[in-house]
Amino acid sequence: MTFTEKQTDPTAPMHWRGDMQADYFYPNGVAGDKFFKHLMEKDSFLATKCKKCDKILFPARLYCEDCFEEIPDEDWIEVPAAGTVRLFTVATINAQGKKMEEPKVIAMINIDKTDGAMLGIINTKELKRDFIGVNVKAVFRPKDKREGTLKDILYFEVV
Amino acid sequence: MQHYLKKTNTTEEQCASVVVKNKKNAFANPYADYEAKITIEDVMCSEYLFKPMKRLDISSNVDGAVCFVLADEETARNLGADLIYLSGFGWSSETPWLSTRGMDASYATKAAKMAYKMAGITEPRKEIDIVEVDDRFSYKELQHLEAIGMAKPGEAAKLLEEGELDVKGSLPTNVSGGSLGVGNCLEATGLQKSLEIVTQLRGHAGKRQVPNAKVGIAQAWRGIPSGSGAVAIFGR
Amino acid sequence: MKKEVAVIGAGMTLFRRRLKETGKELSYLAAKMAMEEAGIEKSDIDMVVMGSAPDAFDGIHMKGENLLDGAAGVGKPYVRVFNGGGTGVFGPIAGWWHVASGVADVCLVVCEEKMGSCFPHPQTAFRHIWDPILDRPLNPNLVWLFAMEMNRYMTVYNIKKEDIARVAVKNKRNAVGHPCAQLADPNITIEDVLNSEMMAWPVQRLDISPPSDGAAALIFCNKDKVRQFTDDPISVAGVGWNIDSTMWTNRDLCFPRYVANAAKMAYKMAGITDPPKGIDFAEPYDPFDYKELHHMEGLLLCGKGEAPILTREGVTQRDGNLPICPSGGLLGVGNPIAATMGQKVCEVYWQLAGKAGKRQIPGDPQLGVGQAWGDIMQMATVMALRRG
Amino acid sequence: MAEEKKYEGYPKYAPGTHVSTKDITERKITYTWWEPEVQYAWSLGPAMSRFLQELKAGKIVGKTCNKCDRVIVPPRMFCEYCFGPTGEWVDLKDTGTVETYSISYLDPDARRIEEPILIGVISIDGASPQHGFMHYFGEMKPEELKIGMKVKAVWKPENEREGSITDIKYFKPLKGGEE
Repeated sequence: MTFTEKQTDPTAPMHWRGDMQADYFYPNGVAGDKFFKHLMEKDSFLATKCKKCDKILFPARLYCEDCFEEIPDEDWIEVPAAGTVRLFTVATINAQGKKMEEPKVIAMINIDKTDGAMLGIINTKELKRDFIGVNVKAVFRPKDKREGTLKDILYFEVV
Repeated sequence: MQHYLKKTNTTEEQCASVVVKNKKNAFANPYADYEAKITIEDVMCSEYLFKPMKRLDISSNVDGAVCFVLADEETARNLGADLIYLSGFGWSSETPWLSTRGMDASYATKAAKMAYKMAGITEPRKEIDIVEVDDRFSYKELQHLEAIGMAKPGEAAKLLEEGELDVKGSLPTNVSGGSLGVGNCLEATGLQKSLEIVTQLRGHAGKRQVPNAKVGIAQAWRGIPSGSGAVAIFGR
Repeated sequence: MKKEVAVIGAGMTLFRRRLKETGKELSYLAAKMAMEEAGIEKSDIDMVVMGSAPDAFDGIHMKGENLLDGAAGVGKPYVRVFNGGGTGVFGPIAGWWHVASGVADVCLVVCEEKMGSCFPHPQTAFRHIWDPILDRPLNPNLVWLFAMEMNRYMTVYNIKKEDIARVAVKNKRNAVGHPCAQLADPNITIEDVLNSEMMAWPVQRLDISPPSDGAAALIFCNKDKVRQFTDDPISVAGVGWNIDSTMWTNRDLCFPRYVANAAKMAYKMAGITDPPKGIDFAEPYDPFDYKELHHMEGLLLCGKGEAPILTREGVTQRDGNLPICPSGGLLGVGNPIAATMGQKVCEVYWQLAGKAGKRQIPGDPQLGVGQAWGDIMQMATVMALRRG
Repeated sequence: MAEEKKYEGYPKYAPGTHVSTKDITERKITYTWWEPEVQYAWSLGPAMSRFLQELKAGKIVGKTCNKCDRVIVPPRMFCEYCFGPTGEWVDLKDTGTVETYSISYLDPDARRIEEPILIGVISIDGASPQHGFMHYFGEMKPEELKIGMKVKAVWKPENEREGSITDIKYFKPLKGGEE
């Protein structure tokens, strides 16, 4: 079956425009709540140890995704808010696809003393540098301004 | 991309030649929307969006729909269909946590393993005549060829340079033009690739026909939020 | 060639307006409970199905992927299915076909929903279900749709509101025995329902199930291999699904013919020729009280317009001849869209296995039917389970 | 989870932690807030494009399916029942019958409103039975609205129409003898 009728009137409407309006509230979760409450007080991270898989999971979680065992309270550990760059990219466009005024260095950072990593922005002017293997540490908002979200980490800086 | 380039010693130029090949292949595909005659230099000179990824390493979006009708063998015969068998399929997902995920396309390896087992394929490189792998980004074509066992780790770029991935090569890959040439039809990509295999196996591919294609493999991928991949093997 | 399929475990979380757990964590809690009942570990699971309704509720694009680690999907063949409210039974149907086709021996099905994420109200997400060109410019609220269907049903079959309110009373009272229930009420009366706040005539506050967060899980197993888990298996007797035209203003809303089509498909597979006789109890989808009646008729458990009479005569009570929604349904336990698998299929399993505790139907039931319904009044999904 | 209360029967426990409005306003739990911004341009396709264009001209049009012998409104390019292409365009009347209705005290975000909205499905005269669309009712009291009553479209003035379903303001009762 094909549509034999074609629109030939150039003034006929082609599209209907609209948006999707809704705001979202995401509780950080049982593990996330503990992780972010810690972050509001301290300049370090929490991770969880899975004894069965012999792995330190970062960020901290309620369960191990590999063996599916629940993590008991005593296996929560504090780790430094620092790590090593595993991979990075220099982004020149933003989430909307628009050109950014200043390119940003976005890195996948292996967090020290864990088997996990996180994404972070590296605060730097050195856009041509190879950051792989470079040590970085997190820079936080002042403690009284923290809200318990990822935005409490302002950026990472080279140590 | 950075991980793949480092790990396999593949260069940005080699990724660029994937783009050149696929956009050229697309000239022979009437459904393709992004056919172009370009050079490696054109790709290398396009602006960096996310270093090392350049504008032309990324496939552009396209609208489209693909439809398949499946039937059991007897029904299909009665309908007088030109029989193409779905002889194996597989799919697999990795973790959605960026913090713990791997970067070696293990989703594709696992999916292919499941599909090969079902199809009874033990030596994919020898038994499969034509390949359509996901190429939404240029390096992905090379990475996926290796992940599904059609090339050894780090070997794909060499095969590409030797012309083996061309229509007339020993491992014709993304003859349709792939996502880089046809356009990235998002969730319809897997069917676009499957359609190309079926068209080729039926000998209906016209100017881009791969001679004597009897077994073909289609692979699709999605990277966010989890790395997930699916593989389908078709045979005459 | 088709394999027989059995259920070996089920689980569900608390259902509440808002839960602190993330969607992943809820999925984990439900999946873990089902795995505990079955006595299996993650490595015993071959494949995983996730059922979760449209992304707009959780507000996470491609949320099926986001949830997969909580559903034991890491490194496994994993697929998400959804058809709106129909997902609560469609998830299990997908689980069934993974095993029935022979590609998996053990398949875990997890269904999750977090409606508390959407602000100011889950209705805000629901407005995006309407056709953007024809309906959305009129600024519709989803309740309108059900109000209009309810009105049509009441008018065509001359049904009184109090006969519909009886369903809400029954289900909220049934839910008293359910540990996960959000709106159980042992003392609710018909007057309470009829006097509750008017939302969109004829729908009042207590005619509607509450939006909820929650998750549920089920584990299916190839029946040839079920003996290592149980000597008294519960098997899938039949499955059916059907969808009607999206153009809902082009059909009569008084009878859900798509439910009847889905039911006939499932009954044929199950060898049920005379529906009310071959079926001991049912869990029809009850997001609104009239929907239970509508769906009983669609499931061919009675004639058109007769469901309110059966309800009035007490036939559908837990100790009646044809218990309907013994779990407490969506009206009593809560309505986390896809996760209503907990009432619609997990409950049928627990009842047949004699494990329903305070909610147990007397008389050793042998066959039960779960049904869900979704999209714009067009999708029906049905699963029948039986002992043995 | 260990601290959960055990029940006889299944489910054996009910894991999950309820969050109250107070927990949120007093920030007893941490959470992340997100306001997505997305814009869409939905393709109309030939059938809906013409339908909207005709509404702008003050006319309701439908399309036939000759195989199923029906006159369809809203019009579409294919018949979803026989899956064949639809046939000729048909001018319909701007009158119809109330198929069903509701009186709504809720706005789209489920907030309460004082003046109820009268809403329903109208089968359009000239189309097959039960073929129509959703719209508002006006110039009547809520208690006057009945299933089966005849209604007529009230159009926006020509210069305010923009090719939208809202070019019809609402449907009003059709008085005897009126066309």
